[in-house]
Amino acid sequence: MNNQTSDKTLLSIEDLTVRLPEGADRDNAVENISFQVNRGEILCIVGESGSGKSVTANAIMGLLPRPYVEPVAGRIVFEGRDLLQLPEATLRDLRGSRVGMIFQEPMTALNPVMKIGDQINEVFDAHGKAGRKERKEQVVELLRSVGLPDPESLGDSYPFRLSGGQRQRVMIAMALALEPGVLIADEPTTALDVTTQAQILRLIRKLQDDRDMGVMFITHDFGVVAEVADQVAVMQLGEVVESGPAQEILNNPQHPYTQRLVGSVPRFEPPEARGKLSAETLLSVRSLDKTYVTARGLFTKGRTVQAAKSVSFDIRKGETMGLVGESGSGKSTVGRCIVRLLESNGGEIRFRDEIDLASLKGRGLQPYRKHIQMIFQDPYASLNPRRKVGRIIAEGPMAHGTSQAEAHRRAEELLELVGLDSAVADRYPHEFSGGQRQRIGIARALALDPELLVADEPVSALDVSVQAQVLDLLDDIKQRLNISVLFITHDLRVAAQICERIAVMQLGEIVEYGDTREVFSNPQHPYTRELLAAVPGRNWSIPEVARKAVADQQLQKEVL
Amino acid sequence: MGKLSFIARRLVKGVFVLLAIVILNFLLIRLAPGDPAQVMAGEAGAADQEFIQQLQEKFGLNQPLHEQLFIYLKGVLTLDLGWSYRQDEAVATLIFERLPATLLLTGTAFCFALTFGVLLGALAAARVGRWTDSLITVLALVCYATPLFWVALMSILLFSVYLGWLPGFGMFSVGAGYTGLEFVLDVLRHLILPALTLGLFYMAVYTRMTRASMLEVMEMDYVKTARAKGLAPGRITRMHVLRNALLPVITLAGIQAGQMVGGAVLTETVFAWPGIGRLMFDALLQRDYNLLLGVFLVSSAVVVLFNLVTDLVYTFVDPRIEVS
Amino acid sequence: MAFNRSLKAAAFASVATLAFVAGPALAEEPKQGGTANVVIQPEPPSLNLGMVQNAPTQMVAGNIFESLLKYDTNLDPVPNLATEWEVNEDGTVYTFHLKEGVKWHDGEDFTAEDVIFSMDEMLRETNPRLRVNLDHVEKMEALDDYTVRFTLKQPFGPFLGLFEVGTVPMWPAHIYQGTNYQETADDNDPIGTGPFKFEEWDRGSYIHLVANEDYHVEGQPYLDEIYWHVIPDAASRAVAYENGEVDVLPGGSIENFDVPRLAEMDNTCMTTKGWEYFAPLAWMWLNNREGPLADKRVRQAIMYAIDNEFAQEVVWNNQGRVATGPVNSVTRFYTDDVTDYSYNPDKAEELLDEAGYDGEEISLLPLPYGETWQRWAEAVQQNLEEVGINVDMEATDVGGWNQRLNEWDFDMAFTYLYQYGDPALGVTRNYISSNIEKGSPWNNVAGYENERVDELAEQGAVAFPDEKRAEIYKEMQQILVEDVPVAWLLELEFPTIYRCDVKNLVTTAIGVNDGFGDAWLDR
Amino acid sequence: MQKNLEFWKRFCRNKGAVVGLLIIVAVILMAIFAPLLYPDSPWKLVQRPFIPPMELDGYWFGTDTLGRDIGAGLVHGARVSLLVGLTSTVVALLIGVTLGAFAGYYGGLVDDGVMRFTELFQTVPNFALAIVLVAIMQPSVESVILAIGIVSWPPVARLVRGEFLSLRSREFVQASMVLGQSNARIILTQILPNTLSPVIVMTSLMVATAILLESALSFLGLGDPDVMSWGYMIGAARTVLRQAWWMSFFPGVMILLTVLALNLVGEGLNDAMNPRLARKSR
Repeated sequence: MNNQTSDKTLLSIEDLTVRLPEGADRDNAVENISFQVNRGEILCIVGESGSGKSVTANAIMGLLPRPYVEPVAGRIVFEGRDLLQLPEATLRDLRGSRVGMIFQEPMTALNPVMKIGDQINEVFDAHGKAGRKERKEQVVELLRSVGLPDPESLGDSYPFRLSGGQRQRVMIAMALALEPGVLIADEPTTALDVTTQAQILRLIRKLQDDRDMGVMFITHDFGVVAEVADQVAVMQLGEVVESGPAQEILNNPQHPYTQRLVGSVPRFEPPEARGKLSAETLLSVRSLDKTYVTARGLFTKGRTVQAAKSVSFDIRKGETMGLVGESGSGKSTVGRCIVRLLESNGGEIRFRDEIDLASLKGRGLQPYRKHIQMIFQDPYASLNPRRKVGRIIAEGPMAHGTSQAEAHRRAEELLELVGLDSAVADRYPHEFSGGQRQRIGIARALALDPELLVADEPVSALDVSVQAQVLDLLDDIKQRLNISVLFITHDLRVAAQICERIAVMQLGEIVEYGDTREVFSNPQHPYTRELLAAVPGRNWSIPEVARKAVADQQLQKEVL
Repeated sequence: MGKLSFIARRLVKGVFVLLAIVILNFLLIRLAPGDPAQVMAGEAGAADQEFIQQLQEKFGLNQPLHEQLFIYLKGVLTLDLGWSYRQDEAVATLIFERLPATLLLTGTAFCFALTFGVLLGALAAARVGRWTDSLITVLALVCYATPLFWVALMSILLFSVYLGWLPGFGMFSVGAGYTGLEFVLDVLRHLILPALTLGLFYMAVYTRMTRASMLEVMEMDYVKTARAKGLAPGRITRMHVLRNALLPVITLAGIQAGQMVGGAVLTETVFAWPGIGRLMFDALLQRDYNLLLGVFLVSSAVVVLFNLVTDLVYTFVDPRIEVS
Repeated sequence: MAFNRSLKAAAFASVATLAFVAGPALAEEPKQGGTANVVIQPEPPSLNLGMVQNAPTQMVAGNIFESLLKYDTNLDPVPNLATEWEVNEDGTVYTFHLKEGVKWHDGEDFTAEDVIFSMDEMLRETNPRLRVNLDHVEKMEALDDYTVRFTLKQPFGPFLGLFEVGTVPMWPAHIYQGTNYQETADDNDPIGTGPFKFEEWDRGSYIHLVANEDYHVEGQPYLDEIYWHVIPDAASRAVAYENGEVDVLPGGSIENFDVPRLAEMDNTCMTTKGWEYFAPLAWMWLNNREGPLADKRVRQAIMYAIDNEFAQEVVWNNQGRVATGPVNSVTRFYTDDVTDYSYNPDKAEELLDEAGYDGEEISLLPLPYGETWQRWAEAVQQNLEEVGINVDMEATDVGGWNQRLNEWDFDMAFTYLYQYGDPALGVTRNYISSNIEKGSPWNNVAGYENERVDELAEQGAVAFPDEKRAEIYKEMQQILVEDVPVAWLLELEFPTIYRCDVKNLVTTAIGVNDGFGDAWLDR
Repeated sequence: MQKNLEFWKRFCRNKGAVVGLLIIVAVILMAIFAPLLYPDSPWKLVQRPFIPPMELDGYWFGTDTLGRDIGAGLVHGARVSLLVGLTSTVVALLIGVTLGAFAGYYGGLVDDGVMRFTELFQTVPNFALAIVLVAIMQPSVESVILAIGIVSWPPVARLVRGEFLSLRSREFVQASMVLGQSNARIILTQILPNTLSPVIVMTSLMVATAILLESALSFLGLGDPDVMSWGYMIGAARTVLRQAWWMSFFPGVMILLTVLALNLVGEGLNDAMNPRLARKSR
């Protein structure tokens, strides 16, 4: 399509193939890929995990772990030179000065034992730019330009004093110190909260504009693409399946894979109300308090953090109640207090209007455990790697007195209920994909016939296409078994899709609480408004063609 | 302010740890068969019940155990480590006569081990997979797996007996009457073999640890950042990899430096080095309770002190550690 | 009529010549000056010879302190602080004439008052071994400043053998009399009359003695100073000698296996002399009280089963002699006219069968004094197991060993004891029933009881003259050897190794313990 | 099955580990077949003393001070060194895993108490403590094992505590809690099996250290006098080091090889059980 270079082109990847070591799941990390990054444009590389997008970025920067992972064909042309042919020393000169890069994990991307100013200074040092005095000013200027507070003294701080968003700003400042022509951003906002993400995205956009840079922006999130991209290249299993101007791809995707990806993005608008809500309250939380005491010892007094402040809400029978907030808002704490993984410090957790769970302990709690079950976030951490899947699901009933044979029989049933073959009961977790594991996690939670499921970010760790399937499953089960769900998430798109009502949490408190549609359409609290405004791509409506592609696929699967 | 109160808190904690150690050891040692009176009576070549009782009375061993403990603790709290029955000398005097020798030996061994361990480890990590790395790794493994006393004996045999290059025992040439610089050189000559022998094992430990730690740090995101910044490999190794890789090495070194002081028994025995490790061993065989307890207390105190120093060093090298 | 000292000397059984003792060195003129570097092992706890009697203390402090007499290698008394002595006819009154002009290291005169203080007051309290022997003395008196008279309750044969420096060291009355010397003597600054003065003690490293300029023997000492080096490891001690860092290795300071090698070195001499007074005898305590060892036949079987010649050749590298009974052959009144227990495993098995030994486990405690003793125990264990005795070796350290013996908690246990030249001083104490008492590893630990032996021991001590004693002790030895209260092993020798240019080092029956006054360096 | 195969593949990628494993297997075989190789007791006086190696048929390793066969000692010593090494490690594991599990699982004051206790043991110099313990209990195989076990558990406790702390907050453990499994069940069936990898790696290194400790104790004369161990052999040989180098040389080499091999295997296990390195190449 537009694979021709023009004089706007800064960086051009031509038929690049990167080989993987023997024993990997495929031969080449990327195969025959081509795309260009143009001056003044942001190119988004979109793909799910394992699509080879990071390898491409690292290949450009010469950061591949050679000789294990090695470019074997193609060219990477930058400012007229093929980077793959350059000697390491020359390449080093380009890195940091002509090509800058920022990474996904701002928490670990900065050297913890070095002052921020020094780390930025290193860039000048390495490329022999600017004198001592100028540098100092330049560092301050840079820190200011990425919108960091108190830039004069920040240079003397260590990274641990900064939040994730601030660190990412430092990374950007560092990458842009020598005004490179191209900035490569490898999922730079994935680890950030949604409001922070919005700020960073704005910042990158602005800097790119100001400096007329080319940006290669790697992401898995079409929302983000909609927010920043000028050009888009979609990658699947090491190949570029579709590329072109952002508006084209977003609104009229051609390739089935692109269609599927786009179609899997949850709609931002909450759906019309589905049926009537039961008025019966299953669980009511009243004035729940939870204070963490850290690092307490025999000789030291701990510090306290109040994670939940007088939290109150109800969950009705058969509803999905969303608990929404950014990291540190206390939403997980509340969830864990309800399943009694954490001991609350005050307040009531009244179940079926008959018993205060918060007052129960040890044996007294045991019979109530089974009524409230939990689904966890990380499909890789939530299953014991040393137990067979059947056993994992059967453990719950067995702990409540069911015989082993009966529990295993039930486990097989449940596996089928969550869309897996009952024969997999004899396998170990590591033989399953993330989505399958999450299904197993759901089966485990269902094994005790609970009345309430606490789902703590159950889809955040999944690729977007899998995410949609798991959400569907969850919704389906809820309807079929008429159970209630407390759905904890940071993702407002997901919340919009699945929750009948939501509660928005900030710093341990519920700031807004109500019907999902109402909260979305008419947010009362400023924080809620901020949160909604930060959702990437909120003004982009997902094209029908994509929706249809997903639905077709679903249908196909069911027919098969 | 923050640092001071931090030190104070750690010191108080250290004192509690030491007291617990003293009580534990006090009871432990009394479990051993025989007491100093019996040993001394035995050595006298002829002894009877009366003589033993006479000694036991003199040493206060006829009092109930809890009273002995109480008396001892009272002494310790006023920094009085008691009297060595057998050596007929204040325990503190005996220990502080010997402590400098041990500190010299272990200090030298430690510096040697740390310097070369880190250097070799860093070198191996920088050349990972190449023959330099293999050589260093094998060398470190062998040093790590060889019994210390065996190396000690072999080195005496080789360097002292056959080659005659270095003295094989003692801390200085007795009776040579060296003074000033000559004396210092003489001590240094005596120091080489024991310090090297003792240091070799620890060197191996630090080599392995530095290497492993560096390899781990090399995988860190911030090292990738540094490369993306276009820094030269040498600078990345020095400023980013080594500095972070040394943190666990410092922790380990801090623990071991303290432990070394009490743990140099073997080296001190083979090289006739007049330190407290040997003092302890002799005191144990002679059931010289107070002396033994004293050595334990002092060497444990050294450990506590080194741990404190390590923590302090840490607050300087690792800004993440908050002192307040 | 009083016996004078030459008469007395003749009364001793041995007839060895004095010339042999003095050796060829006498022919040369001693040279003045020089430093002797000597090994001391282990480090002595103290140099207060009056308070502490262990071996290393004796070895160092024997050159600082002195007693009234010395003994030549035939155990004949030689004048020292006493120039002459007389004994009355029935052997109950001993009169000593002290040397005049003897000075303590602090310059005070040595007088009879010091003798009385040392023997009547101080040593009675501090030396348990001497205390028993002094019970024979009815009174001690200073007749004048330089004459002391001892009146005995009855004759006590070995009395003249007591005045060895380790047993009866002279202590300065002017310093200690009237003080609580248990406390005041804590300072490790010993004041004696000996040829060397205490200079410095660097604990863990060395003890430094310097020549006493005012020593009472004309011209002596020849050496300027002595360094006693503390080297805790036996191999290191051998190396120190090889490297020339020390000149003298007193008996027992290196492992036996090193002895031949060092002895072959240039300018190296070796002597086994200098231990006659102590006459160490090694044996295995057999607990006579219970179990298989209560049966005399089992004990005899053990004697037959042990290959002492192997131990002498291999374990002790040809040092020492196979013991024939309770008395060391260099000790007075020794007889070899006793049952012969030469190595005979068949006989041992026969006796075990006869006794009906059923393989019951018998424990064995080695002496925790280093490698040689450990090897020896291992060899004996093999000997015993070969005739079918089920031996369980147990390990102890010095503290544990002492306690086990003090509490009689053992079946068989290695030991060795000094005999102090006379059965009444160093032999009978281990066999008489009145000496069965817990709390000492040096009394009748085996628990052997025999009325006749008790009787003979009592008679032997007080009989007079020596012919009568010899007869009594012969019968005693015969009974003991037949009964095997303990399993005698070897008469030990501890060779002193020294540079041949250290002259006149070993001239007395206690060797280097008081030898440095005479010694000189031919350099 | 497949998992095991993969494990071995990863293990075998480390050549040192394979060599180490071969040595260990050889030593173990030697220990097992000791009574067949040398039917006589290793204490038996079989020949004249001080026969150098390779001089007399049948006594390839020479004889010692008393005329005992060094070869017999080496083979029988393997049993003791391994026995002491393994059992003392088991003792250390029992103490360390129990304490570490409690501290890590229950956290809070339990954790604090246990860690202070552990600190006590880490503050007292290890080797000195081992010496004192053996002296108190009097030297025997049991006391040596116990003493080595007692001084070696703190690192295990710390490791297990760390693992428990992190595993405790892992979601599958939390899931078990929510399911209502008992604490004992969770500790034993959920967490403990998942701490095995690092513990196994540590175990191989601890056995090596225990063998070294045992030899050091024997060197100081604190070994069991009834059993033949390599440490004892060196201890007994050091006085005749110069007359009979072979007496300490061979057992020294055995210790060196065994300890080295255990360390190599430990590294191999580490590589095989923490396939992080393998993953990094992706």
